[in-house]
Amino acid sequence: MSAQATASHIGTTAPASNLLLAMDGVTVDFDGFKALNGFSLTLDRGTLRVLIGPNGAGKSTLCDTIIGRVRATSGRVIFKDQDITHLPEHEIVRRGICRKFQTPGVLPGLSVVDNLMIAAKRDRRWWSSFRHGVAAEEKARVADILETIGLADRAAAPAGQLAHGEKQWLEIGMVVATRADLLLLDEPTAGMGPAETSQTATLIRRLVGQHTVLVIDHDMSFLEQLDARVTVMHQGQFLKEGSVAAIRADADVAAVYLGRAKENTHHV
Amino acid sequence: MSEPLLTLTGAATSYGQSQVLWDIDMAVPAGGAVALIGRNGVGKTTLLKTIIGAQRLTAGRMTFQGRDVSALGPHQRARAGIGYVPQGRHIFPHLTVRENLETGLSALAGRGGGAMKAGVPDHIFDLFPKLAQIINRKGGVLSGGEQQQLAIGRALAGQPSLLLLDEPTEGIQPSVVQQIEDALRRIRADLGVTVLIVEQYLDFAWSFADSYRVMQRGRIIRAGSTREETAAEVAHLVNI
Amino acid sequence: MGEWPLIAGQIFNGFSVASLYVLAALGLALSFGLMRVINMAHGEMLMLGGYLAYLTLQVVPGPLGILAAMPVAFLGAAAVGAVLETTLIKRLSARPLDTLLATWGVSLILQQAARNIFGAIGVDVRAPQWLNHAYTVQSGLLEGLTIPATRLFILAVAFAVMGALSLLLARTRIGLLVRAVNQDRGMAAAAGINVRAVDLSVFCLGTGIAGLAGVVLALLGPVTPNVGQSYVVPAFLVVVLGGLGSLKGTAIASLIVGLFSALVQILVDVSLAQVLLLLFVIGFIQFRPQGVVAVRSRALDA
Amino acid sequence: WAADTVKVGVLQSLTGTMAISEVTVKNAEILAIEEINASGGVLGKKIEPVVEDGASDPAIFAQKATKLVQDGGVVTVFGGWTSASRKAMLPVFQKLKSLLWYPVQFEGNECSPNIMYSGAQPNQQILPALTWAVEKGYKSYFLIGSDYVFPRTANLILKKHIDADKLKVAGEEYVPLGGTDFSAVIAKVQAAKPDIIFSTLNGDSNVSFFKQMAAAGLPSAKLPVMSFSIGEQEAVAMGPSLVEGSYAAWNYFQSLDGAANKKFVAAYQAKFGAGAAVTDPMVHGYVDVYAWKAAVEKAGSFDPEKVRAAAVALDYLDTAMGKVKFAANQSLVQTGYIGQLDPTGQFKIIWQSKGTIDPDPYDPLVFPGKKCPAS
Amino acid sequence: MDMSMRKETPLSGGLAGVTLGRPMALTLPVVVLAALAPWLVSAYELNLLARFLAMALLAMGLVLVWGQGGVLSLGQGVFFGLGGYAIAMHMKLAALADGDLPDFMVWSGLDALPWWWVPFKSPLVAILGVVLVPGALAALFSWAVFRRRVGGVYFALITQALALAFATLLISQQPSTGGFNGLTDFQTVMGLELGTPAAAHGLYWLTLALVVGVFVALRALMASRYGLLLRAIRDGENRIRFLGYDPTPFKVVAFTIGAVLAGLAGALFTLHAGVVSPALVGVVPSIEMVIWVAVGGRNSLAGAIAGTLAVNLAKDGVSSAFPDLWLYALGLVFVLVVTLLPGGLAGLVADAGATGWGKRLKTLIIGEAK
Ligand SMILES: Nc1ncnc2c1ncn2[C@@H]1O[C@H](COP(=O)(O)OP(=O)(O)OP(=O)(O)O)[C@@H](O)[C@H]1O
Ligand SMILES: Nc1ncnc2c1ncn2[C@@H]1O[C@H](COP(=O)(O)OP(=O)(O)OP(=O)(O)O)[C@@H](O)[C@H]1O
Ligand SMILES: [Mg+2]
Ligand SMILES: [Mg+2]
Repeated sequence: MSAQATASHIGTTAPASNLLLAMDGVTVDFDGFKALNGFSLTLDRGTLRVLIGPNGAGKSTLCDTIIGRVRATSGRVIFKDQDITHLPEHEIVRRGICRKFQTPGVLPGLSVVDNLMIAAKRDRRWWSSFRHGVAAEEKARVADILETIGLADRAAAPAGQLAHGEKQWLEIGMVVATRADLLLLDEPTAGMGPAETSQTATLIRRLVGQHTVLVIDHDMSFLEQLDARVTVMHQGQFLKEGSVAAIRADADVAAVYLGRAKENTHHV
Repeated sequence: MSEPLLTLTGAATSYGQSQVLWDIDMAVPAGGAVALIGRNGVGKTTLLKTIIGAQRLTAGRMTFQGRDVSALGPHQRARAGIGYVPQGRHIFPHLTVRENLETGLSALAGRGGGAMKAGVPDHIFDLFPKLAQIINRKGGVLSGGEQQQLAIGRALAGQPSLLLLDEPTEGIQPSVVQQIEDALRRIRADLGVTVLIVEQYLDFAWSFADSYRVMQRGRIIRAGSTREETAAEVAHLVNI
Repeated sequence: MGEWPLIAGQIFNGFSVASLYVLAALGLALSFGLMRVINMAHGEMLMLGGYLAYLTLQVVPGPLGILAAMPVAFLGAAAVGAVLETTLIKRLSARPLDTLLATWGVSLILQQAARNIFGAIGVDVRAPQWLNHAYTVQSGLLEGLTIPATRLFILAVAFAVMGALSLLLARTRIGLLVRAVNQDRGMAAAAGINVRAVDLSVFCLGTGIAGLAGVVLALLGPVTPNVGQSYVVPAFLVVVLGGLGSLKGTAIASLIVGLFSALVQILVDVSLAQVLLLLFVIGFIQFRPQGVVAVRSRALDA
Repeated sequence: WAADTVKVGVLQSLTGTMAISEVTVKNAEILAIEEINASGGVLGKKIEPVVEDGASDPAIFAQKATKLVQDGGVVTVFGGWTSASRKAMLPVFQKLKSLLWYPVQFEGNECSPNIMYSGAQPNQQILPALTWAVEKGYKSYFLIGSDYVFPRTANLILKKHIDADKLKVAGEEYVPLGGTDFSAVIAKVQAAKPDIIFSTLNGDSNVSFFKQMAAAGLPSAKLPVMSFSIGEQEAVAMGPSLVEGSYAAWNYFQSLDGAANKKFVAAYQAKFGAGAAVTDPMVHGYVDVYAWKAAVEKAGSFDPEKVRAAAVALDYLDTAMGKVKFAANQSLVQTGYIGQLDPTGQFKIIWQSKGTIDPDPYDPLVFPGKKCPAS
Repeated sequence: MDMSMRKETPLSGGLAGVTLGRPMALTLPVVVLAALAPWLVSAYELNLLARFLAMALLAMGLVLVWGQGGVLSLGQGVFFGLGGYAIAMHMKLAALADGDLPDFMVWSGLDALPWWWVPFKSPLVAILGVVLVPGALAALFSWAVFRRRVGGVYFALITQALALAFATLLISQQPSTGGFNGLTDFQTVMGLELGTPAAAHGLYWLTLALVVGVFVALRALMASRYGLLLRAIRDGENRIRFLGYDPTPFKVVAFTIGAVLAGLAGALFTLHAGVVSPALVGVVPSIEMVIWVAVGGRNSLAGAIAGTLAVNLAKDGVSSAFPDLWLYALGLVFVLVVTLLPGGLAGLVADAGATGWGKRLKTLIIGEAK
C-alpha cells in the first residue's frame, strides 16, 4: 500500500503554537447521566494519541462533543486557540477537524469516488460549488487515496453496496481526504481482519506529523502497532495516561478494562 | 454425528443484479459450533442473512431440523429456532433494553407453553449482568459493548436452537470480549445451543468452534476441523 | 352578554375544534409515526366513515343509530385500509414521500367512486335528537355562554379514542412490536416478529380510527365525496406540529391549533386565521423543530 | 350532414369542485338542444352541441372557450357558473367576436357586449329579499358569506341598503370557501342577537353551518336564515329537515306554477330521473338556448353580432320561469321570488316581486353614476 | 449541450444519479421542430403548446428540487401564482388610464391603489417581480425551515399548508387581489398587443427559448459540484455536515431556483392563458405539478418536459369526453407511476436502452453510443 504518496499531499500550515486541541473540564449530561464528567485533554500538533476505556466510558461522546454533534453541558473545547464549543458542526469541521464514526457513515447512493471527491473539496462554502472544474491537486489526491484504501476497482460502485469492512476503509479515506489537522478515528478497525488491521496501523502512523490523530479502539494488538501515548477513560473521567506498555501493566486499567490480567490478542 | 441441524445445498444469492454467493454447501451438526472466516467483503454476512431469510435464495435449498425452510420468511425461521445477532448489532434505538429483549420473545410464538408470558428468561441476566443495570435505558444511547450484549441477549430470549453470530466481539473492550466469549461457551455448554459464528480472529475461533469454513469471493473454499488443523495452517487462506 | 362569554366560548370552541383535529389526525399520526406512511387518502377514510354512518342510519334509524354507526365505520374503514395496505402501501415501505403521492392518487379514485356510488351532492347524516340541544349559562359572568351537546359528545369520543389507543399501545405487546418494526424492519423480522402482520394491523387501526372520526365529523359537517379534503391539510399540520407520530404530541398539537385558531378568530376572520396558523407553525419550528414531543436518538440520520 | 348542422358550445365544469352544480346546467342545456332538434332545429339546421370540460379552473375555461370558437367552429357558447370562469372567458369572446350565454346569478358590475347575462343581477335577487325582510319587520341583519367575490359584493350592496333603510347590520362574517368550522361565527351570532341571517355561503359550507347552528340551539325556526345559494338540489343533499323553514331568494323555483314549467320539469325528470331536482341556474341555461334560437330566427343568421342585436330586441318569451326578455344591457328582465323550504325539499313560494324587475348591473346606491355602455 | 459533461473528469461520476435525457443528436431535431410549430399547428394548438411549455419550466425546477435535492415541494403553485400575479398586475395597470383603478377594486370599495401595486406600473419592476418575489419568498421560507433541520415529509406537508394558506389569502383579500376571480382581461404587455398572431408566435418562441435555455443551464448545474453535493445531501444530510458542508444553503438555493422557475412559468402561463386565478395556486394544482414530473421521471429534465406535455395533453383530450374516467385515470397514474415506475418515462426509456432491442433502436437513431 502506498501511503507515502497520500501523506505527501497533505499540507498543513506551520504551527503557531504547539497546542492544537484542549478540552477543558467538559461535562456532558444526558438527563442526569454524565457521559463525560469534567473531562480534560490536550493534544499537541502532529502527535498520535490513543484513547481507550471500557464500553460506555464516553469515548464516542468525547468525539461527538469535539465535532459538535453533542453539546457540552459545561466546560470548553479550544481548537487552535479558539473556543469552538458552540460553533455549528460544519464550522468546526472547516476549522480542521474530521471524524470517522463508529458505524461507518458513507453516502450510500453516491459512488465511492464521489464520496471521496466531496470529502476532498477544499472550499466547502456553497457558492464555490458552482465554480467549474476540479482542482488537479484534488483529483490526484483522490486517485491516491483510492489506491491506498484498495477500492480503486470499485470506484464507480455506489458506496451503499460495499461490505462492512470496505465501508470502514472508505470512511477512513474520506477523513484523510479532508486534510483536516485533527483526525478523530472512532474504532477504525472494527470489522477488519488482522491483515487489514495492520495496514490501517501503517497508514495511521504515516499520517502522524502532518496531522494530529486521535484513535479509539479496543484491539490491543492494533494499539501496540501504533505505539503511541495512551489515555484511559472510565465513566466519563480521566483514569490513566502512559505508554502502551505502562498501561498494560497498570492494575487499575486491568480492573476496569483489560480484565483478567492477560492481554487480549486473538492474533495469529 | 447424527442428522445435521442446518444444511445448505447449492445455495446462491444476489443483491439485485450482482451475485454474491455461489454454490454454498454446508452442514451444521446439532450441538456443534462452526466458525466462518474470511476477508472483508467475501460474503460472510450475506451467508448469515441468507440463513435467517433476510436474503432470498436464488438457487439451492436450505433445511433446518430436517425440514425444508427455503421458502420461509425471516420471522418464520426465527420462530423455527434460529437466533440472529447481526453485524452492527441493530438494536432498536428507541426501545429500552427491556423492550429490546422482549422483542426477542416473538420468536417463541407458536411454540406453545407460557414462555412468552413468562417474559425474559433470567439466565440472560446471569450471562450479562450489565443488562440488568441498564434495563430501562434506550437502546440507541448504549455504548457499543452494551449493545452487543443486548443483541445476544435478545437472540437468546427466543430460545433458539441455532445461534448465528456475526463478529460478536467487534468493537468490544477486552474484558467484555472475554465475558462474551465466556458467555458464548456457556450458551453452548449449558443451553445446548448450536452456533454458527463469523469471526475474523482465529485464536478465538479455534478455541471456540469445532470446525471452520473459509470463504473467498462468495464461495466456501475450505472446510475442516479446528481440532485437526492449527489456526496457523489456515491463516494464509484468510490473509491473502 | 359581554366579552367574557365570547372568550370563554372560544376557549371551549378551541377544545372542541381540537377534539375534531385529534380524531382526524390520530390515524395519520399512527401510520406516519409507526410506519412512515403518509396517507393522503386519510381524508377519504373520514369520508367513508360519513357514508357508512349514512348507510347505518338507513338500517338502524332512531336515537341509537349514531352509536351503532361508530363500530360499523371503524370496521368498514379498517377493511378498506387492509385492501390499501396489501395492494399498495406494502410496496412502498420506507419511502414516505412516495406513499404520499401514491395515496393521493388513491384519494382521487375513492372520491370519484363515492361520486359514482352516492352521487356528487352528498347525503344527509343528522345528529340524533338527544344531542341536538345546547346548555346555556343563565347568569353570572358567563351569562349567555352556550355549550352544544354535540360538541361535548365529540370531546368525549376524542378522549375515549385517545385513551383506548394509548392503553393498547402501552399495555399490550402490540405497541412494542409496532415500535420495533418501525425502528428496524429487517431486525424485527429476524427477531421473530411477523412484520407484515404488524404493518397491516397498524394501518388498519389508523384507517379504522379515521372511519370512526368520520361518523363524528358528520354530526357537524357535510358528508360529500370531497369532505375529506377539508380536514386533511390541517390534520397534517397537527402531525407536523406534534412531532414524529407521538400520540401525546398529536393531542397537544391539536389543542394548540384548536385554541390558537379559536382565539385568533375573535380578532380576525377565518381566512386570515388560517394564514396566521401557518406562520405560527413556522415560528414554532424555529425554537422546537422536533415538534411538541421529541424523540431523541443517536443514529447519524435521526 | 355537416351542411345541415350548426355547432354550439356547451362549456361547464364536468370535473373539479364545481362539477356538482354545473353538470346539471349542462344537462338542461343539452335537453333544450335536443328538444329544438326534435322540433326541426334552427333555421332548418340541426344543432350539434360540442361539450367541453372547464374543470372548475378559470384558465381552462379560457382555454376551452378558445378551442370551441377558434378550432371547433361553434357559433355561440352556453356555459360558465362562477364569476371567475366568466371573467376568464370574457376577453376570449371579445377577441374572437363571439357570444357567451351565462346562466347564473352573480354580483353584477360587468357588461360585455359579447355576453348575454341571464342569471340575476343583485337587484333581482338580493334586494328583493331585503324588501321582503323589511316588509316582514326584521330590523337587525347578520351577514354571513363564503369568502369570495359574490358574497363580498352582495353584502356591500346589502349594507348600503340596510343603512339607507335605517336598519341595523348586526355583523358580517366570512369563512373560506369550503370551510367547515363555524364555531367562532356562531359565537358571534349569539353575541349579536340578530333578527335574521342573510347567508351567501356556498356549497358544503351550508351543511356545516346549519348543522352547527342546530347544535348550538339555533335552528331556522328560532333564528331565520335567508340563503342565496341554496336551491332544490342543495336542499335535498343537506337533508330538507335540516334546513326546513329557512328561506331562499331566486328567480325560479321548481314549485312555480305554469304550464311551461310543468312541461320543463316533466321533460327533465323523464330524461334524468323522476326525483331529479330542478333549480334556478338550470332553468336559466335551458331558457338561454331557447332565447338564442329565437334571436337567430329573428336575425335570420347565426352571426353572433346579428344574434346579439336581435336578442335584445326580442319581445317577452313565455318560459318555465315566467315571462322574461333581454334588456338592452343584455341582462334578463325577470321576476324575483322568495321561497320557504318544506320538509320534502321543495320551496313554498311566499312572496314575489311586483312584476318583472329590470336588471341593474351597477347598484345606483353603491356605484352611483356607473352604467352599461349598451344601455 | 453536453459540453459540461465532457469536461468532467473521469474520476468524478458527477452525473451518477441523473437519468440522462436523450443526447444532443435527438434533442436538436426536437427543438427545431418545436421552433417551427407556429407553421405546423393551429393557433389554438400553438397556444396550448405554449402553456404546457411554460409549465414545463416549473417541472424542470422540480427535477432539481425533488429529484436531485430530495425535497418534495407540494407548494409550487404558490410560486407559480406569484409569478403570474406579478405580470398580471402590471398588465392590469398598463391597460388603465392614469388615476383609474382596476374594476374589481372599484366595486370592492377601494379608492386608491394599494401601495404594493404601485411599483408594478413599471414593466421592469413587473419582470423583476416575476423572478424576485417567488425567489425571495422561497429563500426566506425554506431558510427558516431548513435551518432548523426540518425536512423530508415535514417540509412537504408544510409546503402543502403554504399552498392552502396562500390560496385562501388570495381569495379573501379580494379588494387588492381580485379574489376568487383572479385577474384577467389583459390587453397589452410591453407594447405588444395580446391576441394577435404576432404576439402569440413571439410569446411562444420566448417560452421555447426559455425552456431550452433552462434545460441547458440546469443540466450543467446538475453536472456541477453543486449538483453532486445536492445529491449527497439527499443521501445523508448529517454526513455532509460532518464533512464541513452546511446543507442549508444548498437546499435553499435549489428550492429558490425551483421557485424562480415556477414564477417564470406562472408569468408565461398567464400571458398565454390570459388569466391568473387562485385555482392555479392551491393544494390540488400544486400536487398535480408533482405528478407531471413523476410521470416524466423525477431525475430527468427531458422527462419532466415530456411528462408535463403528456399529462396536460391527456387532460385536455380526456376530461371533456369522459370526465369521470379522467379522475380515475389521474388517480391511477399517481398510483402506478409511483409504485411501478419510480423513474417515470425517462426511466422506462433508459431501461429500454439497456436491453437488446432498445439498444438497437437507440443506435439506429443516434448512432453508436459513446
Ligand atoms: N444521547 C444519549 N442519551 C443518554 N445517554 C447517552 C447518550 N449518548 C450516550 N449515552 C450514554 O453515555 C455513555 C457513553 O457512551 P459512549 O458511546 O461515549 O461510550 P464509548 O466509550 O464510546 O463506548 P464504546 O467503546 O462501547 O463505543 C453510555 O453509557 C451511553 O449509554
Ligand atoms: N446491500 C448490498 N447491495 C449490493 N451489494 C452488497 C450489499 N451488501 C453487501 N454487498 C456486497 O456483497 C459482498 C459481500 O458482502 P458481505 O457484507 O456479506 O461481506 P462480509 O464478508 O460480511 O464482509 P465484512 O467482513 O466486511 O463484514 C461485498 O462485495 C459487498 O460489496
Ligand atoms: Mg464508542
Ligand atoms: Mg460482514
